[in-house]
Amino acid sequence: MKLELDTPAEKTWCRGCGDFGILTAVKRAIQELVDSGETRHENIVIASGIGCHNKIVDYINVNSFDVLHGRVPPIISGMKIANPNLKVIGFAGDGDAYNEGISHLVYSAKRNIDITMIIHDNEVFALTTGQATATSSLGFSTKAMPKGNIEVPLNPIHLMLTSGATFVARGFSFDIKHLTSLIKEAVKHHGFSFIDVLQPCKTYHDTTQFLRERIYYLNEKGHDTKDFRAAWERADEKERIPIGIFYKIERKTFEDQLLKGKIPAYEKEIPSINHVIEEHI
Amino acid sequence: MKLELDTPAEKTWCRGCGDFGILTAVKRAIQELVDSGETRHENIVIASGIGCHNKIVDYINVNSFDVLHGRVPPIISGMKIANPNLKVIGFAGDGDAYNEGISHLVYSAKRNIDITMIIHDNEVFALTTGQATATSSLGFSTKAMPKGNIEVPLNPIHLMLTSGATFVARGFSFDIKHLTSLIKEAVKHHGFSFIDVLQPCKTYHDTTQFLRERIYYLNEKGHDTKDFRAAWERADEKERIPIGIFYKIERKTFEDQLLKGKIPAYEKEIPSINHVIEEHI
Amino acid sequence: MLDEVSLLVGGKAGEGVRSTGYIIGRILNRHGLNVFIRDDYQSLIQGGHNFSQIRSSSKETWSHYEKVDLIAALDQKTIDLHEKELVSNGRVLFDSEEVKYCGSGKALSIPLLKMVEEIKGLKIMRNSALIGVVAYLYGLDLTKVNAVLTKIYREKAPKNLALAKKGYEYAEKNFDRIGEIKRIDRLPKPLLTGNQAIALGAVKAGLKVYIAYPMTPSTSILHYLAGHQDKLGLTVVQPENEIAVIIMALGASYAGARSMVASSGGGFALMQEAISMSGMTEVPLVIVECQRGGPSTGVATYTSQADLKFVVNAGHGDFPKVVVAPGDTEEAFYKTAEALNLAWKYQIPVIVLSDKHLSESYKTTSIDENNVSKEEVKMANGGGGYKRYELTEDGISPLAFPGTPEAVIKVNSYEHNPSGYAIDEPELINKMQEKRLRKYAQIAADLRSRETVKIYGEKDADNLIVSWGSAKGAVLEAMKLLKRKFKFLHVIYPKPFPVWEVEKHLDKVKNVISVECNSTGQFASLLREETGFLVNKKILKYDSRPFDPEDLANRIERVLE
Amino acid sequence: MLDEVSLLVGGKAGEGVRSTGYIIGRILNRHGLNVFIRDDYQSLIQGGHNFSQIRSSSKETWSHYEKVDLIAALDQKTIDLHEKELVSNGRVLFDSEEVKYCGSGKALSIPLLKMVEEIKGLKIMRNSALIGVVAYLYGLDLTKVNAVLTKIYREKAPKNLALAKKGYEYAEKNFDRIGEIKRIDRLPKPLLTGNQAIALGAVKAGLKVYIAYPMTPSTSILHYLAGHQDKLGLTVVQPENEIAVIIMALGASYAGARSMVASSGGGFALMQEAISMSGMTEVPLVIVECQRGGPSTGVATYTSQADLKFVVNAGHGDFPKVVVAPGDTEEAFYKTAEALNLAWKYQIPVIVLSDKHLSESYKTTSIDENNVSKEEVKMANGGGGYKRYELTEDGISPLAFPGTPEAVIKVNSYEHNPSGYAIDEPELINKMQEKRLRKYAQIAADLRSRETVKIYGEKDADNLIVSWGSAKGAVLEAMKLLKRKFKFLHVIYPKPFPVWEVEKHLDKVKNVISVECNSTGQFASLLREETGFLVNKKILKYDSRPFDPEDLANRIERVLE
Ligand SMILES: Cc1ncc(C[n+]2csc(CCOP(=O)(O)OP(=O)(O)O)c2C)c(N)n1
Ligand SMILES: Cc1ncc(C[n+]2csc(CCOP(=O)(O)OP(=O)(O)O)c2C)c(N)n1
Ligand code: SF4
Ligand code: SF4
Ligand SMILES: [Mg+2]
Ligand SMILES: [Mg+2]
Repeated sequence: MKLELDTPAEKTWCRGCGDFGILTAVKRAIQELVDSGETRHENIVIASGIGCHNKIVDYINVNSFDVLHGRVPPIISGMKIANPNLKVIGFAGDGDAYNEGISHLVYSAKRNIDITMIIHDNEVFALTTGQATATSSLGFSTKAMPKGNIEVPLNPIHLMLTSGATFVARGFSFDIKHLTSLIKEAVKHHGFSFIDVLQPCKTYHDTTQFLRERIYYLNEKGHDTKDFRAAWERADEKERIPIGIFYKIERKTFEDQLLKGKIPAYEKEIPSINHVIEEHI
Repeated sequence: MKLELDTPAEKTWCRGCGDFGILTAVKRAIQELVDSGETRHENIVIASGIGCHNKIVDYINVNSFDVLHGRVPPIISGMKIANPNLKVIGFAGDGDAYNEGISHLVYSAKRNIDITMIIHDNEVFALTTGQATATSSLGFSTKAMPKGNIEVPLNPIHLMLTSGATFVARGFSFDIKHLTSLIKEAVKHHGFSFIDVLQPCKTYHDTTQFLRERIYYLNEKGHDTKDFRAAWERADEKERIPIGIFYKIERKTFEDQLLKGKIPAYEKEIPSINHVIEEHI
Repeated sequence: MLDEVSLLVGGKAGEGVRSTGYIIGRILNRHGLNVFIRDDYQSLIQGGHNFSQIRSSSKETWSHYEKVDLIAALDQKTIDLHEKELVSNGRVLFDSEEVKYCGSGKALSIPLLKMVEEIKGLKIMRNSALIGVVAYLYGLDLTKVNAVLTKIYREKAPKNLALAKKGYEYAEKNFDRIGEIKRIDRLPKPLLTGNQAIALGAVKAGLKVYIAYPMTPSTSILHYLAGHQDKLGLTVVQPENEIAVIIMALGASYAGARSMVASSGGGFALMQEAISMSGMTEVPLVIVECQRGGPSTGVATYTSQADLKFVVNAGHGDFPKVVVAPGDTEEAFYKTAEALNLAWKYQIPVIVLSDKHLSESYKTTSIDENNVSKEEVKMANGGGGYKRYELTEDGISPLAFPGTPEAVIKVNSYEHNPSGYAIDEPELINKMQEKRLRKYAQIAADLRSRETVKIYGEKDADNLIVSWGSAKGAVLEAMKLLKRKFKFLHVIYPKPFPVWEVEKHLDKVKNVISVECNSTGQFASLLREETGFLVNKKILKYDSRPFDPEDLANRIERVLE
Repeated sequence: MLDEVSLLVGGKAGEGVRSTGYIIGRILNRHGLNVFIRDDYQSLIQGGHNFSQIRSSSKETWSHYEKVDLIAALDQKTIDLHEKELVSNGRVLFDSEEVKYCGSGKALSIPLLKMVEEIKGLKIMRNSALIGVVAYLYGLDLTKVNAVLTKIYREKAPKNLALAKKGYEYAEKNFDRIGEIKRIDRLPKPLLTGNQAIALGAVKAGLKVYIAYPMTPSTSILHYLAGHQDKLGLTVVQPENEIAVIIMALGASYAGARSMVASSGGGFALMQEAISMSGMTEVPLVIVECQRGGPSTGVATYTSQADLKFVVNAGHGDFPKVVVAPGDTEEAFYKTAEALNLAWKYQIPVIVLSDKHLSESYKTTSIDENNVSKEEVKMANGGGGYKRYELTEDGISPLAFPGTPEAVIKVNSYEHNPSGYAIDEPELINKMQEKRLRKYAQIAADLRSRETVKIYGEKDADNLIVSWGSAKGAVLEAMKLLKRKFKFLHVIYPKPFPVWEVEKHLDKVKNVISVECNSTGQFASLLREETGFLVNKKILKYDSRPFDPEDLANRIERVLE
């Protein structure tokens, strides 16, 4: 059944913005995930931080939570803890996920909570008119740093590998077919899944051409997604830029261990506290 | 000249606490750093977070700032930016540095700002009477998690390597001689330096014996401190536990690039703004 | 016959002072008596000086008293520091091997350590011998002592029982009784801390997810709920920091589980952005703030009421919120339950404001779980065409949770239209802002049928004491000591401030005296903001200690002079 | 001769609407006229609908006006949305190739795009042609147009100059002038936004380190100071998040550099714990809070005054702080300088409270850098025996910075003794708390000699308007339109609230009307808290737009009926 995933909200991204590609891929992935019976329309929740990327929640007709800047991982983690039946997908900017909210990202990976984080990585704070983020390259000049960025960029794949993520991938916003399949895989993965999406920002950091010239498919080249070191090294590549799944393993999830099958959101009964009060007499 | 580093403050750590070893090592290191002309007594500033560890600032007669839980890296970074002549040394608990304040730790390393972070890593929130922290092992049972910790522990060495730290070391609070020399090296290092100090907590997590049996000196075994991968692998060891310098390289520091020799704290002149106002006419 | 007793147990951290005090309290409680225990300890794990002040009476015990008739000293410091607090014919009980005493009180020297040695026990067990002595001194039943020790020490009980007996018998042989406490014939009530009552109250209003990061004096809620998670059907999580705590909790609320968080001032400060978001997104949450000495890290293990205005004004922007400040353990139970109900009924953040003195002091408490319930909330019926922020007359949009077929539940921290999509248009902004604020009127109306203030004392007294939160206990005790007549108005809801109740008391009296534990008179200032009334006689305490009833009574006398 | 003009430039984001408005403003300013520009834009980078409202007059221009005599439309939406704002004989200027207009106003159709093609320019350059047309319509000098364009476009200027000329000549040929603005003979003053004035004021009081994380509408301070860091001798840092921002800044202050940070409500919310620490540790800092529509993420690019009470009560616990809320760009300059001086003199956190309307609107501003200075602070002389928290009569302990030989400067977020070591003892807690609070008396005394309020209008009027912050501009303009007599009390310092000034105005009048941009009347509530005075006639606006003077005048009339 074709889902009605469009919304009345007018799209306000710049022409040529990579966010359009992500939007298309996500909608396709949702359609396919529902079609395949992986989940149901009403059990999907998406969330976003604050930035250009965050408008995506307005453009998809599913449950959504537009949370604060940097706080996507905890909001969807809370949902998952309350109701593990939900499929929760978080969208965050690079500024959002790697600057303001990096602690949460690291901890979500460490916990291996079954959430999916999709990062619109345009290497810039776009909505606030272009400042350097964690992933901006050295020398990147902005109004806030006219002399250029003096911090080495963070490697998100490395960070996630180090933090214990069990699904680490990279996508490209203009390779919609590939991205769609990554998103599907990520959502299906039982545990913390992460996709750093290379997303050209037409206005403040247009990498469209640069990326088109360098991108290749990691998983076509016999990369072993269980090999931590190989994943690490592939993420080091700079001349050519691999997209695909760097790493994927299975590990007990946080909510499975925490809840042991319980679903807090469905528990309607109020326990008697008399047996507890007894302890205090 | 023997510095007067003792203070009137009564020591309130538990008998046998690893913090005593760190205190002794730090005082020795400070004495030796001043003796060797590396810095002057009045140019040293120490800072701490909140936890048992934080009492160290009360026990050393040098400039100090007992800041908020988790915020040691930014407070000493701010000092360094204002006055790069200062030698700033931060003390933080594992809870402090890896839970509440992990974002700052990652960014300080990324920036390679010339500060030193010494972590009292007792794998527990001690002062709040024993809860699991980032480094607590799986299954570690506490009053807040009676069924045991369900998160895999963070590897601080890996985290710092990933974040771009240029000096990454591990010490043991009861090997005072070794720790003293590590601290000296760290302070002398021009760039971000980090020491994870294995610190037994007598009361909530007594690892004294466990550690004494397993510790060995990394740098005695021909470890190449410029080799990232070797550092990574050594940090993976669990049967025996290496202490020493895992990694040490040179990279431009943040404040050198930012300040280019300027010392904001010394600049007393107020510039005329007339030439700027001109731009607005 | 003693009408009431007041004693102090002191020693170093790590010597079991707090649990000794607590056990004595439990034993007294088992005799059908009322008990209040205040624990005084520092931010350290071993050493320092800890003490418990225990008060017991057949009448309601609202507070500890600084004056005590017995000091039980595990170390010398206890005597040195507290001798001045002894009543004129008071006694000092101590371990003869570790402590010396030759003051004006009656010295009761006991070879506690020797007793421990005799049964090959651990040093810490001497406390049980001390408990035995105390039991004898107050004419308590050894069987009840044994019952409590058995319940607490389980497999370790036998040695402790033996020591209690030794202590009791030693005392019997060597000392006179202080007296026998007048007992009352009733079943013992639970002896609870404010934090335990908060935890249990939340559960009775449907709490399912509790999330917290440790911070004194809120940590005991975390420990208590984690320890009872199976019995109480809870999920308990301790995330990386306070921001994660509150955001996760909001995620849980959004997904359909009633959730709560707690912290103290510093951790609560980190939650401000999210509290404002709770207001904007209309995702309900209860936040417990246990105040401690401040500002900043402050005096971590001591008390204060200095976060009131910060809490009342929490979060940027205009949005409806509720702040409730229980004054005792009983209110802590009922009002926390009420807090959850209000949060979910009105889809707002509700803050339960406590402090170290309430959160960690024990009090014999009346709790009837049948008096609280999970109240009905306005739920959407059916999912089709669901609008999360539907404009309604009462401002409350029907709730629905993800998983509801056909409902698309869009929640937005950005200003939004009724469907939850971001908007910038002035007319819609007005509408949404007004919709949210309309809930205030509903809440105020609702609160009129709940207890928002309590009145004590003489209805027609000329002197009115106003106070809030845990200062209540000392006020009630002080009133017993005062000769003049007083009326006491205790405000339970700082926000919305129950002007409808408060205003009717203010101008009928000659004097209005405010009592609170902070240095600027925050409650008095709130009172003025809400009613215009200027309190001239402020009694403030800001040494991070709670009021002592006698001292408070004196200060009340003095301000009236 | 025109006494004043009011025009609107509108188009899509990315089409250069804001800079066109700004350039027109600069040209008017160059003619010695006063100018006020309000920019209206959304939280998006391309598309949407942006517009600038420009007002110019030989008299002081305190505000934009919604009513305009000219609409310059770069797109159709501009006309559709704003036609209703046109005065009865107004004109609509538009690009003949992109826009159609056949309304009641006079249509001025210009082939802007064609002009651009003729000189092989970029589409965005058509704005210069439009500027030329506007210049002609108001009788402005083309030489001044050229001067401004040259200054702004530098190497790109020639094509823009050519287009301006084309536009001017086209207009000359085809249109009548709207009129000539009455010029005044004086040197042009700078045309500044509130944020630029804040930045410059801080520099003149000794700012050396500026630290910020981007957040609308505070980001332009970051951009401005970073852009001028060399000229102004500044170090500018953009760290990982707002918590790092404020803690780093406190580190810089501790180390001896005057520092400042800025954010909007959400980022400011994240700084609460550190603000309390600034109070406790007595490490000075200036925090600029630029309010935007709220709560939460709110209406990110629009204005509001709804953070007042949150800001006044910022940080947990009792500690002295100052909040200053400038009402216009001039005050933004002087009061920010004052904020730094107060922060360092009293070693406290000082908050400069602005909002989008003040921070981002341009106003012709009088600034004399000689009227501000870095004021003296109490420094320690010599290092020996230095005690950071020495108990002094005025509560101010002499400052010293690390690097001072023999001084050991110990700063502590925990309660501490005069030397800075952590303590728990009640007597010392009292002393330190009182020491810190004594500074309030000093600050209040100091403020009595500074401008804490401003009075406008008729001294003996029966009607008093009270307001604060950027609402001032609209109030002053509205007063020009009102027939009745008004006195206007503008409060610049929300904390400490200047009761000594305010109280003398309140009871001499018949009506008190409060005017502010929030939905609960926060200033009125603060006024009551501080003076007991209850404002009955509140004029509130909370659609995230600033007041329009005409609308405000009507509302003032109405509340008085
Ligand atoms: C706490 C907080 N700080 C700052 C902001 C301002 N802010 C809004 S969007 C944004 C940048 C977003 O950058 P990124 O996450 O990379 O998203 P992008 O715009 O590039 O998609 C910032 C800093 C905010 N909304 N909240
Ligand atoms: C914002 C904030 N949250 C929580 C606390 C409470 N707190 C004080 S110490 C501490 C734990 C410290 O653990 P760690 O940093 O490992 O230090 P340790 O006590 O083990 O030395 C916590 C959580 C606090 N002071 N501030
Ligand atoms: S500014 Fe960049 S990221 Fe934002 S919508 Fe435009 S192109 Fe996309
Ligand atoms: S609790 Fe642990 S870390 Fe704290 S002082 Fe005692 S032994 Fe040391
Ligand atoms: Mg980005
Ligand atoms: Mg620790």
